[in-house]
Parts: sequence; structure tokens; C-alpha cells
Amino acid sequence: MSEEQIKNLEEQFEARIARDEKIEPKDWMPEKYRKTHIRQMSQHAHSEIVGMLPEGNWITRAPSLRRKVALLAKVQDEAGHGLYLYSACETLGVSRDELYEQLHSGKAKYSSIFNYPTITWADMGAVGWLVDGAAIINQVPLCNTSYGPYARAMVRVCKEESFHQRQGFEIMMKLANGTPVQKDMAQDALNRWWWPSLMMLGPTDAESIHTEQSMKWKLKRKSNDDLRQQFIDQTVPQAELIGLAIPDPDLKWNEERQSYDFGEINWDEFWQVVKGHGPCNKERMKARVGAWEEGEWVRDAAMAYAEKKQARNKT
Amino acid sequence: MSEEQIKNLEEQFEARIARDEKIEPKDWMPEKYRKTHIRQMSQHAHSEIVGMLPEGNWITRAPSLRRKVALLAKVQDEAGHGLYLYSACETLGVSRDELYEQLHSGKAKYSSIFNYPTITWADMGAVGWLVDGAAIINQVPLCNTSYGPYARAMVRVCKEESFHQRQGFEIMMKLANGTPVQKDMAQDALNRWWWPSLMMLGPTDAESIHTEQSMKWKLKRKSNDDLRQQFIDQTVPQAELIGLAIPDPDLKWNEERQSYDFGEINWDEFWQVVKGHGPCNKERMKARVGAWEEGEWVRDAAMAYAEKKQARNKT
Amino acid sequence: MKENLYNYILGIADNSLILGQRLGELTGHGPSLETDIACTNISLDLFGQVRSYFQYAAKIAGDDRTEDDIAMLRKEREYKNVLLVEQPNTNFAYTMARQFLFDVYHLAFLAELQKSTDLTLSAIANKCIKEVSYHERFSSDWIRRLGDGTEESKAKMQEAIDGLWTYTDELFHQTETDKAMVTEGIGVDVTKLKDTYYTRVSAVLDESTLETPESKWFQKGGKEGIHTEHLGYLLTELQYMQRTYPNMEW
Amino acid sequence: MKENLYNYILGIADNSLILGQRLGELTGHGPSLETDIACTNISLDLFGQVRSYFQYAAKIAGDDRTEDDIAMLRKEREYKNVLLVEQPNTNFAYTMARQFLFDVYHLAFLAELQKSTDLTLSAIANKCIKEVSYHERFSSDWIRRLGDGTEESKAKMQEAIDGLWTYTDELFHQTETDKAMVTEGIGVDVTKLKDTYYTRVSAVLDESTLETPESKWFQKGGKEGIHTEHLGYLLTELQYMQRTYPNMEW
Repeated sequence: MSEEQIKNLEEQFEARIARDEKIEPKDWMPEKYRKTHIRQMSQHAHSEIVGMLPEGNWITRAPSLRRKVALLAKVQDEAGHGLYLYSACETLGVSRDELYEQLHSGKAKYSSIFNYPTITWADMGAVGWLVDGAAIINQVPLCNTSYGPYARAMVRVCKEESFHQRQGFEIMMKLANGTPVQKDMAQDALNRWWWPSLMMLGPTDAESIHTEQSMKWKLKRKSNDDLRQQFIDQTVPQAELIGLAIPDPDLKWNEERQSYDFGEINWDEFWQVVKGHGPCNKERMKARVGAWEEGEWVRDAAMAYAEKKQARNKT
Repeated sequence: MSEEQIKNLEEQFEARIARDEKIEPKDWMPEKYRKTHIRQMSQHAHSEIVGMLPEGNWITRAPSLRRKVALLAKVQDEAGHGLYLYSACETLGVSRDELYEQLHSGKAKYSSIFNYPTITWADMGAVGWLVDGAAIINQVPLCNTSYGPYARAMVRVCKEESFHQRQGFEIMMKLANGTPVQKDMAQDALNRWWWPSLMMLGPTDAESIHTEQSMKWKLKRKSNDDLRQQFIDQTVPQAELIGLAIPDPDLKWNEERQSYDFGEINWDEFWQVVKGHGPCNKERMKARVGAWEEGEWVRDAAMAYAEKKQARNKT
Repeated sequence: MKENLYNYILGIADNSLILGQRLGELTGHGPSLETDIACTNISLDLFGQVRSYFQYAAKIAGDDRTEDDIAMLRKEREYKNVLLVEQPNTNFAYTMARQFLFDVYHLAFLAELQKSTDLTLSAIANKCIKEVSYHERFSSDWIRRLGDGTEESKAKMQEAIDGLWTYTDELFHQTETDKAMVTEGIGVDVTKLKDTYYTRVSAVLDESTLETPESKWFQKGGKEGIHTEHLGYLLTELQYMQRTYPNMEW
Repeated sequence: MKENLYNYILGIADNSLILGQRLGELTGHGPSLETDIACTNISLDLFGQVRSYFQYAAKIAGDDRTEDDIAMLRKEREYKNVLLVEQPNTNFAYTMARQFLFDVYHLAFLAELQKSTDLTLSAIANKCIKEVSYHERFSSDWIRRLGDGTEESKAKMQEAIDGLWTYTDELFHQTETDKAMVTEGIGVDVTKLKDTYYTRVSAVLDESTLETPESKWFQKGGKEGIHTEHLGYLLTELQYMQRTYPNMEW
């Protein structure tokens, strides 16, 4: 194709997006669009998969059968989200194995929040309430993103995530209304997860890259800082409702902005964790890589069996 | 050597034993004496080592610090006994590695009692009281056995074992005098360990092999049935003292024999366990072989280091 | 309180409880995303069943016992599950072999329990059997895949089958409670399930190019609460929260 | 009650408690009989120390708390041990590296604690230091053997040192309690032990032909009760009996 032809295609492509048409796997797309989508969708998929670990950590110790069932279902949903999202990536011509390889080698990122440990039962509440809450704020706009398979996956993901978020909040509410020791447990979890949850919404706009292009492609529709503000404004009243205190002495309602002012985020901690030096980065990778390597013989066997079966069916 | 010379040596050898002289590693001895001793001593050593497992099972869950310390010390003593006994075997020209190989391949036996699981804390009491109690009855006569290194090892072993036995009894006493739930736990442990402990003293005399020769060499000084009777007569009053019931409806004081009559032992169970089909035979071997195989690189490294060090010292 | 019925329900439900707990340990650590989802799902089904059974048991008990008390506040000697289901997740072959050896039994058992004169039990069985027939399909598929997969997987699966075989006979062992419940038309006569069980298991092993073990030595004890040493550790986790924070709601 | 002193003692003793528990998991499973005996012995020493500390703490508390209550009836967030000692027994290299990285600190710490104006603490330190100097000799010998042994052992030991390095800095992190106790002449100023520690550790690693890691990223939190996910599981076992059978004597 001549340069001009390509330019032409690109213009048509951008015009389609501007008209809110969906891009589908078989459509022409710029290489950068493809790459950016693979990066973002796989990062999202990896986050779902790694995110199974901190919650999986409490399955065997859940305090009641009801909670155990709900937690199992939640973690299973996360695996399911991983599955859709990897499939969505595959529509762009990259295999799940390649993506795993990127995760395991540390080349691909996943949400840093999952590098914090879940050390009490209340963390199951806090993760659902805050982490899924922040995730939804990130993800709801993606239900209208330009790439069809991603947008459709996100519709399903968001529906389930908001169920998880309510479930997490309900755990916290139960604790906050429970015995003093339960209330302490809930407050402690909020104290530990609050700031990392704010960090989840990404670096401040000044530090953020890729934003402009992503806005155009509807991969991003609001700035990190706007999303963070939205999260805070939504979450503070929920904490108040159940009588828990947000661990930020600078938090204050700003009448003029009709929004909360809040204290400074420890970005050093954020970058430490992003760079691989958070409390659980190593453990999370060890668990993922370990499962993958230990599972190799199983996957090989499944493949060999499928081939044998196919061969038999032919004859 | 001529046959006559050998016969002569053998006669002198038997005469020494009859005079209660000790045989020492450098002394001449019949091959059968050597082999029999290796078999018995290594079997004893293996029992100590395998015997660490059922008790080791409760170290992390011991109910108090005092009990945890005592249990650690006890299991450590067992490892120590294993060490002396393997050393005693080595004086007869067999290496510890060879003996391990025999254990791991299933060629060598160890006491069948350790193929029962320790499933409650009270089992730590029952094992100390009954299993060590039966062991002592087996072993005390061996302090005067003919082979010097074995006799000396047994002096030390018996001293420590009787400490362990008292400690086990004290655990049971505490439970028996404790809350109803503790008393139940103690009774349950006695119920489960009583019959296997009786079996520990070996098959009935009718079924027992090697006995005559062993008697002569003072490797055995009483028949299995006599030892069993001694164990029962000693243990029943101890159970009564702490208010526990021996789980044998046929148990009855025989005024005439001045001894207890007792019910029939389930020898089918005994042989099933001896043949490798007890509740934990596989687990015990898995643990031992696993530790040995996983430890290979460590032992290799220690050897390599020692060699390097020696080489360096030479230059 | 109907003591026998209460104990009978516990005997059934404890198998699902302990197997569900074992599978729950694996979540996030499976050999592939698909198996991870499936195992988590089976665990979920099993705990769902446990809830139905224990809610019924709590009703029968008629005191202030809840489903959670029954699940998490018994002593180690009071769990009635068969030894098979408490065996550890040594590797994926063991996990699937354990599942398969239990599922075949479980399916046959529920088919009979549907006929129970106790309407609650028959209704629960009716609900569970759909799930369990999926479990059995899943696990027997994996027996085939691993048995007739690679040399390595075949060796591993054969080892797992051989290792777990010793725990199969207990499934057909009748307790006094079982006998009483059979007499009342409530319980299933498990002794009658044995032949079909071994036939079905052997058929799948055959198809999978695996040997059916010939050993006639079996372990039992679980139904009387005499477990392997593995169960104690499983219980420390299962019970942790209820023991540490007693009498609270979650 | 002297709150600070009580907490200070727990901060010291919890390290021995958790490390002792970790070593206790290995009994019967060591790579050789001699190492098995040695590790069990170190565990034994550590639990002996724990008893001295907690008996003293119980006296200070002055209520009906016993050494066992303090050891086994706290919540997961109330354990004050450093993250280093709760790390799992991944393999013998990790076990020895963890031991060594703690022993070097422990020895230096006790040497200072001997000078405490609190006579009970100084007496305990005096008793413990002999044991700990044996521990340090044992573990540093194994660093040498594995570091300068075979290629495989060197790689494993280097991996263990690299993996655990991130937990060393916390040893020298001062809590508010620490500061208060230093001011009173009771506590040890751990910040002053840091240079000697890294010098000593590097010297042994050097001798062992191992690299001293250069990473400057460290983890902390244990002293404030924010632990790794490993601790929770350790506690389920440690606390099992006391939680399951409360208020009983053993």
C-alpha cells in the first residue's frame, strides 16, 4: 500500500471511531491501535489472574460457609474475566501463551494493588469494596470503548464487578456493625487498603503517559485524577454510612468544588511497587510461574490426548 | 582357615558370650552373628527415625510452650538414638547410607507401631506412655546383650526412653484429670493405641522366628509372650491410677497366675501392617524417602565443601 | 432429636465439606485457567451442597446450632468423611484421581438417595445430582487425558490411582447409623453400590490405558472419625476464624 | 502495667517464637540426621527463650495472662516478629539463609541486651547468648558449605540470600516502643547494629563465594503487625489447640 492509501485508511478508521462505530477483529486497524489494545487488555487480563491470589488466600479460612461460597464464586468470576480478556487479546493475533510469557518474565504489568498482602478476613471486605470499586470506576467507561470485543467483555466484567463490590461492602458493613474486635478488623483493613486503592487509579495526570491517544480511541475517557476524585467522592459517604474512618487527616468536603479535598499520596510507595518491590510482588510471580511450570505436564498431556483422539477419529 | 579352626573360633566365641564377656567390633565373630546384629540394630535405628514422624506431627500444634519444648526434646532424642544405633551398626562394617537404602527400598523393617496416625494431642501421651513403655520392656534386657556397642547404646537409650515414658504418662494423667473433653481425648487415644502396643512386642512365640539363636546371643532374653504379659501387668494399674479404662472386655486379674488374662489380639491387623498395608506405611516411607531425596544436593554440597577444604589445607 | 438422621446427614455432607476444602486450596494455582475455573466451580458446588445438608441438620438438631457450627466447630474425631476426600493435592493427577474415585461413588449414591423416604434428603439429592454428574464427566475426562496423554502423565496418573486405591473400599463400608437409616428407608445401602462402582471405575481406567490396581488391602476409619494425619492440618485452616472469633456473625 | 516494657519483650520474643515454629515444621524431614538434630535443637533453644521472655511478660502484665496465652492467643495483627523469621522453609538453603540472616542480628542484639538496666532482660540475654552463638556458628557454616559446595548448592544458596535480603533492613527499624525503651536504658538501639551486621554478613558471604545483594528495596511491617501472607497459616497451627480447647491445662 502506498503511504497515501494508508493515510486514507487511518483517516477512515479514526472517523469510524469518532462516529462511535465499533472496530471488529477483521477490520483494518493501525498497528499502534492493535499494540496498545493488546497491552491494555492483557494487562487487565493479568490483573484478573494475579488478583485471584490475594483473595484465594482466604478461601480455606473463610469464617462461614456462606462467605466461603461467595468468595469461591468471586474468585471464579475473576478467572472468567481473565478468560474473556485473553480471548479478546487473541482476536488481535496474540496467543494466551505469549501473554503468559510476558507476565511471567515481568515484561507485562498487572495492577499493583495485588502486591499487597491479605492478612485478615476484613481484607476480603476491603478488597471487594475498595479495589473492585476503583476497578469499576476505571472500567465502566470502557464498556463504550472503540474495540468491539473489549467493549463487550467489559460490559460483562463490569456487571459482575459491581456485584463483587457490593458483596465486599456488605462484608465490611457486617464487621463494622459487629463486635468491637470485628469493627477494629474492618477499620484496620480500611487503613491498609485506602491509599493503595487511590494509587490504583494511576499516577497523577502530570506523570501519566499515553493519555491523549487513548482518549481518542476511547480506551480512556477521563483522566486519572478525575477518576480518583470520583472514587473518593463515592467512597467517603459509604465509609461514613458504616461508621469507619478514612485514614486521611486532610480529607475534607470542599463546598465550592462539591467534592472532597484529600491528602497527598505517597508516590514513592507507588513506584516502588510498580517497579516490582512491593510486599508481595515476588510471591505473586512465584505463585503464577509455579502454577504454570508445575502444570506443564498436564497441558502437554491434554494436547497429546487431543491429537491422539483426532488421529483416531480420522481413521 | 580350616573348617576345624573356624569351629574352634566359634566355640571360643560362644563361650565368651556364655561368660557374659562383651564382643567388641574388632573381635572375631561368626558371619551370622554380624548379620543378625546388623539386622536387629538397624531395624531399631530405623524405628527411631521413622518414630520421629508421628510425634513430629504435633510439634507445630502442641498445646503449650512447655509441652512443645518437651516434645521437641523427645523427638530430638529419638534422632540421637538413631544416630548411636547407626553408629553401632557401622562398627560391623555397614554404612549408614546402605542402611537407609534398605529402609527406603522396603527391604528393612521398622517397628509397625509407627504406621498408626497421631490424630489428637492425646496421642502424644499415649505414644510416650504405651509405645515407649513397650519399647523399654523390649530394650532393657538389651543393656546386657553380648555385642558391646549395642549394649552401651542401649544403656543410654533406655535411660532416655524411661524419661519419655514418664513424660507420656504425665500427659495422659493431666488429660485424664482435666476437663471431660480432655478425659475423652485421653480415653480415645488409649483405645486406639492399646492393641497396637501389645502387638509391638512381636508375634506370639509360636509364630516367632530367630528366637533360640537370639536368646543364646542375649539379643533376646525373654519370649514375646512373656514381654507382653510384663507390659500388660505393668500398664493396667497405671491406667487404673488415672481412671482410664483398658479397651479389653476380657481383661481380668488372674489370682492364680498373679497376672492379667487378656483378650485375643487381632493378628490379621498385625500382619497387614507388617506387610506394608497399615494406615500410614506409605506416608512414612514417602516422608523418609522424600527427605532423603530432597536432601541429596545438601549432602553433596557438604561433601564437596569438605573435599575442597581438605585440598586447601594440604597446599 | 433424631440422632441417627442427624449423624447420617453429617456423614454425607462431611465428604463434600472436606473435598470442597481441598479443592479450595488450589484456586489460583491450577495448571490452566480452564481447570482452575472448573475446580473452583466443583468446590463451589460441594460447599453449596454442604449448606443444604447442614441447614437441614441444624433444623433436626433443633437447638441453637447453625450450619457453620456444624461445619467448623467439631473436634477432629467428629468428622465423618471418608479418608479418600481428605488426601492432599499432591499433584494434579492426585487431585483428579481423588475427584474421579469419589465422583463415581457420589453419583451412584445420590441416584439412590433421591429415592429416600426423607423428602428433604431426596430433594437435596435431586438438586445435587446434576452438579455431580458434571463433576464426574469432568474428572473422568481428565483420567482419560492424563492416562492416555504422555508417558509422564500416564505414570503420574497411574501412581495417583494406585496411591488412592486403598481408600476406595471404605466408601462401601456401612456404619451402624447407615444400617439404621437403610432400615428406615431413609438411607442408601452403600454395599449395593460397590460392584457397579468398580465396574465403572475399571471401564474408565481401561479406556484411559491405565491398570486397575489389584491390591486387596484397604484403609478405613474416616466414617468413625479416625482419620489420616492430613485432616488435622486441613481443620486448622477450616476452623481458624470460627475458633479465633467465637460467637460472631460474618 | 508497664505497657512499653511488655510490648518490648513481645517484640523480642516473637522473633524466637515464629522462627522456632518454622524450624519445628522440619523435624524429621531434614537432609541428614545431623542437620535434623541441629535444627530441632535450635528450635528447642528458641522456644526455651520464648518461655523466659513470656513468663517475664506475664509477670509484668500482672493479670491472669500466662506464657501460653501470650504465645498463642493473640490476633494475627498483634504478632510483632520481623518478616524475615516467618518466611517459609522453601528448601534447606532458604532455611539456613533465614537462620543465618537472623542469627547474626540476634547475636549482636543479645550482646547489647546484656547491658540492659532491666536485670531480668539482661539475665535472659546472658543465658541466650551462648545458645545463639552456637546457632550462628551452625548457620554460617552451612552458608559456607552450600555457597562453596557444588554449583547447584551455590545457585540455591544465592537465590535464598537474594530472596530473603529484602527482609534484613527491618531488623534495624526502630518502633516507638523501641525508642522509649532505649531512652530508659532498657532497650537496645538497633540502628547502631546495622553496620556491623552487614559487615559480618558480607564477610561470610564473601568467604562462601556468594554475592552480597545490592538491592536497596526493603520490606518492613512485621514490627507493626503487618505480616506477609505466610504468617496466617503458621498461626492456624500454632494456635490450634489453645483456640479449640480454651481455658484448659495441658
